[in-house]
Amino acid sequence: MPEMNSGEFKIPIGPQHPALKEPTSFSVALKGEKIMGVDVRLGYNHRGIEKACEERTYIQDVYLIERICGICSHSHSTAFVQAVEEIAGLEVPKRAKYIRMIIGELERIHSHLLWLGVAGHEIGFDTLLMYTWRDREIAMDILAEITGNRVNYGMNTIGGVRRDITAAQAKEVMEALKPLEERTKYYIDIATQEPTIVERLSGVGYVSKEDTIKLGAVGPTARASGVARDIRRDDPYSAYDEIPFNVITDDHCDVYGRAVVRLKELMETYKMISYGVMNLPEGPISVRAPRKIPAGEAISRYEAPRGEDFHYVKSNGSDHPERVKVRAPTLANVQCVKKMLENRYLADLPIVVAAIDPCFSCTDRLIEVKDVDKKSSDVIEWNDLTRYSIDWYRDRGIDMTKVGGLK
Amino acid sequence: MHILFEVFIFPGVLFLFVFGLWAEFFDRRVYARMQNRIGPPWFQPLADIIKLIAKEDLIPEEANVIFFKAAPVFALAAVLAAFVYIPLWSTNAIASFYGDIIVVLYLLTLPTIAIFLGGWYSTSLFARIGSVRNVTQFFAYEVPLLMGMLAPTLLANTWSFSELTAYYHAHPQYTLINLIAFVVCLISLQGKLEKAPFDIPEAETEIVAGGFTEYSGRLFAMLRLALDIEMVVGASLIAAVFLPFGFGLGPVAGFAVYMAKVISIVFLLSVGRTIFARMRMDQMIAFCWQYLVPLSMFQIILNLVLKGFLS
Amino acid sequence: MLIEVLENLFKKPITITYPIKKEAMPKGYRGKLKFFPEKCIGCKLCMKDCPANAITINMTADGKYEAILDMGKCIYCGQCVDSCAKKALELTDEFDLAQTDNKKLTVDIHAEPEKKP
Amino acid sequence: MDAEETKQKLVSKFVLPDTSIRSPRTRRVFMEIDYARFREALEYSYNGLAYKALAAITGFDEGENLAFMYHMSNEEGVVLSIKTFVKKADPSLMTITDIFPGADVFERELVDLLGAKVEGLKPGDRYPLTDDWPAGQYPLRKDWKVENLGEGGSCQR
Repeated sequence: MPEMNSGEFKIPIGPQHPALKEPTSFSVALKGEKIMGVDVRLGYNHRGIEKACEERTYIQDVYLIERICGICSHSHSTAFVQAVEEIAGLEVPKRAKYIRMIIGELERIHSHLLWLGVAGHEIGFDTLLMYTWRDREIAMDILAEITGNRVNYGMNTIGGVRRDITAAQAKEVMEALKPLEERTKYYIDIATQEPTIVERLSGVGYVSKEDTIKLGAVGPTARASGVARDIRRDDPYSAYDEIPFNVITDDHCDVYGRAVVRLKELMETYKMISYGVMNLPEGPISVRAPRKIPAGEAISRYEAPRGEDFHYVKSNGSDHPERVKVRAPTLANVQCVKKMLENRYLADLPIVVAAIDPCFSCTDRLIEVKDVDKKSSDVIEWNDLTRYSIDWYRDRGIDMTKVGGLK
Repeated sequence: MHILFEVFIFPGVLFLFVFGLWAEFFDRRVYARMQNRIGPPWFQPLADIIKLIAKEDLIPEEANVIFFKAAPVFALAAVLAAFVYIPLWSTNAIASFYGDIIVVLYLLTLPTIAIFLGGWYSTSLFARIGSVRNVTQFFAYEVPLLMGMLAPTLLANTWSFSELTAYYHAHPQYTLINLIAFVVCLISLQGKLEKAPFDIPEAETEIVAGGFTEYSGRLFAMLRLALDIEMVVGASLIAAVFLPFGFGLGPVAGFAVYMAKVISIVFLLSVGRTIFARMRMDQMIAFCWQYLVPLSMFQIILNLVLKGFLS
Repeated sequence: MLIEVLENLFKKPITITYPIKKEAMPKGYRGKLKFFPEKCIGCKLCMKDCPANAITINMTADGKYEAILDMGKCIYCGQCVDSCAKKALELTDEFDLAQTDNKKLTVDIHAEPEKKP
Repeated sequence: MDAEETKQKLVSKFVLPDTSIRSPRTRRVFMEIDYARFREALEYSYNGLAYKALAAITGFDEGENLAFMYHMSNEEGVVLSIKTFVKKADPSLMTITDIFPGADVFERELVDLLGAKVEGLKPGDRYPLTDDWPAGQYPLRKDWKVENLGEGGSCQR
C-alpha cells in the first residue's frame, strides 16, 4: 500500500520495469505527478569482470573486456589493448590504427541510432523506434561484413587488428554511408521540428554547465551542456590525431540538446569514416605481441559513443595482468540523473534516464551469488511452478502433460 | 424475437465482438505497416482473447475483490448498451427514444470510470497512478467531446439520434458546417480510447500498464474486449453524427457504407497514434482546454447563429 | 512525418520472417566451429587461449586427436582459429545453433571422417 | 598545462624524489605520496593546477598496504594519477566527495570491494555488491577466493 501521509509516496522503477531494458533501481518519491526525490541503486549487473581479468591471460582478457558491454564492445576492447600495448612498448601499424578508428566510428553510428530509437520509445513514439532500428541495420550489416559479427566484433588483438578491410569492403562502406547520411538528416529534421517530440524533450532534464563539470559528466551528456569534452580531440588515440573533425556542442543543457548533439555527431562520423576509408594507409595490420607483458602501468582513454571509457592496466611481468580497472561512461553520467530530475514529472523520468544513454552492464562489473540457501514462501521453484500450472489446467479439464509435453 | 436477434446477434453483441476484434487487428496491422513492419495476422486479437480466457485470474491480496471483478463487467456492459442506440445504416437504431444522445454519451463515460475504480481498488502503485491519470485525462477530453456533440444537435434541434440523422439526411449540406466539431470529436475520441498521443494513463515506460497492471486472465480479456468495442462504438457514434450519408440505401449497400465509414475513422485514429509522441499530462490538459474547448465553443456559437438565421 | 508514414504504408515490410526465410551470412562470419582431426598436432594452444574454456583437445587411443567443443560455452570470437598454426580449426557460417537439450550443445569430433558434424 | 609542467610544479611544491613522480608519455603523470600529505596534494591539483575532473579511483591490494590511485584529468587531456597508501590493518581514509561530488560511487566501490573505511560518506545504498553480501568478504583483495563464500557462493557450473 502506498504511504499517503503528507501526500508523498514512493514507487519503485526497476530493477524490472518496461522503461529500463537493463536492471537498475530508481526509488522515486512522488507527490502527485511531481518527483520529490530519487534514490538510485546500481550494481544489479555486477559480474566480477575486474577480478576475472586478473585470473586470465591477456589474450583471453581482450574478449572478456569486449563483453563488458554489447553496444560499445569495440570501445572497451580498444581501450584495453591500447593500455597493454603502451606497457609492452608495441608500435601498432598505422593501417591497424585506421581500421580501429573506422570500426569505432561505425559502432558510434549504430549506438547513436539505437539511442534515438530508445528515446522515441520512452516518450511513447514507437514509430521513431521502428524507423531508426531499421536504418541501424545498414551499419550492423557493414560491421558483420567486415568483422564477422554484428556485435562483439572481435576486431582487436594486442598489437593490431585481426582482420583487414579489403578494397571491396571499403567500397561497400562508402555506399552504406549515403543512405545513412540521408536518413540522419531526416531524423535531425524530425527531432527539431516534430511538435510533440520537441515538446517532450526541450526543457526536460536540465543540468547546468557548472553542475556538469562538478559532477564529472562525460560524452554527449557533457557536450550538450556546453562542455567541450571529447577524448578524441583532447587525448588523441588510434588515428584521431590525423583526421579532421569538429567537436559538437550545444548549450540547451537538456534532453533536446543531447539529442541534437548525438545526431549532429553522426554527421561528423560519416565524414570521418569516409576520410579514413579514402586515406587508409598500406602496410601490415598487426605486430607480433609477446605472451608475457613486462611490468608496468598505463592509462588508456577512449571516447565511446556514450562518453569517456577509462581503463587502467597494471602488469607484473607474467601473462596475467595484476590489476585492471574499468570506468565506463555511465558511471560518470548517472550522478547527474538526480540533478536532472529535480522538480520534474514522473512522465519525464524515462526519457531523462534514457538521455544519458545508460548502459548498466558497462557500469557494473564483479561476482554473482546464487542464493539457493535462502528459501522463503515468496519464492516458488521452477518445478513447483510447473506442477502448479499443470494442476491448474487439469482442474479445468485440460491435461497439459499430454498436450505440451511438459513433465 | 426480432429485437432479440438484433440485440444479441446482428448488429448487436455477437457482431460487435467480431467487429471489435477485427477493428483491433486492422488498427494494429495498419500501425505496423506504417512502421514498415509486417504486423499481426488476422486472428491475432482472437488468439489473444482465447489465451487470456484460458489463464488463471490473479487477484491481488489487498485488492477489493468486488470492485476489481465488477469493473470489467461494467465496462463491457456499458459499451454494448451504448451501441444499441446508435443508428447504423438506416435512420432508425435498434432502440431509440427522445434523449438517447445523452444516454449514449453517459454510457460511453462508464468504461473510463470502471477502469478507474478497478485500477484504484487493485491497490497497486502503478495502477493507482494510472487510475488517477485516467480520471484527470477524462476531465480534459470529455468537455470538448460533449460540446462537439452538442453543436450538431443544436442545429438539428433534437436530442434523439434517429431524428438527428433524419435531419442531416434531409439537409446534407449542413454537415459541412460541423467540420470543426468533427475534428474536435475525433481528437477527443483518441483521448477517450487512450491511444497515443493520449495514452498517458497506460504509458508503458512510466507506469507499466496503468490501471490494467494487476489484471490478468478472463477479467483482462473482458477489459480488452471492452476497449476494442469502445473503439467501434465511438467510431460509429462519430459516423452517425458527422457523416450522415448513405442512409436508406437498403441493408446491404447501407451496411457497406457504414463499414467504410467506421474503418476510415479507425484508420484516422491509427495514423494519429503513429505520427505523434506521447504527451505529458500537463501538456495534454493544456492542449484540450486551450485549443479544443475554444474550437468547440466557436462551433456552438456558429450553429446557434446559423439556426437563428435559418428560422 | 505524416508523408513518411503514409509512404511506408505501401512499401514492402522490411521484416525478415526468420525461421521461414534465412539471411545469408557474409563471408567470414564467425559461426559454428569446424575441426579437422587429421591436421591437429596436439599443441593445445587453442585450449590455452580460449577465453571461455569451450574447447578441449584429447589424444585418442590411436594416437590421433579429438576435439570436444561446447557450443553453449563458446563465445564465437575465433581466437582458437587465429592461435592454430596448422589450420586445424575453421569457422563456418552456421548460426542457428539453439537447442532445447543442453547436452546437444557439446560436440565431439573424432578422427573418423564420417562422424563430422 | 601539459604533463611536464604539472610534474615540475608538483616536484617543487612537495619536494618529491624521482622515484615518486614520473611522466611515461605525453599527457600522463603518475605520482606517489604518503597519506599524510595526500589531501594537500589533491587540493593543490584541483585548485592550483586545474585538474577539475575525477575519472576514477583505482584500489590495489599490495600485501601490507591498501593503495588508492586517484585519476584526475584536465581540459587538455592530461591525466594526473596520485597514488597513496594506508595500512591494511587500519584501512581508513577521508572522503573526497566535498571536492568531487561524483566520487561517491567510486568510494563506495572501495568500501565494498577492498574493505577500505571511508569516513564522511553520506549514508546510502551500497555499491556494487548485493545487500545480503556477507560481511568481511572483499573480492578484490588478492587472497580472496570465490570459495570463501561457502555453499551457494560459486557461480561455476
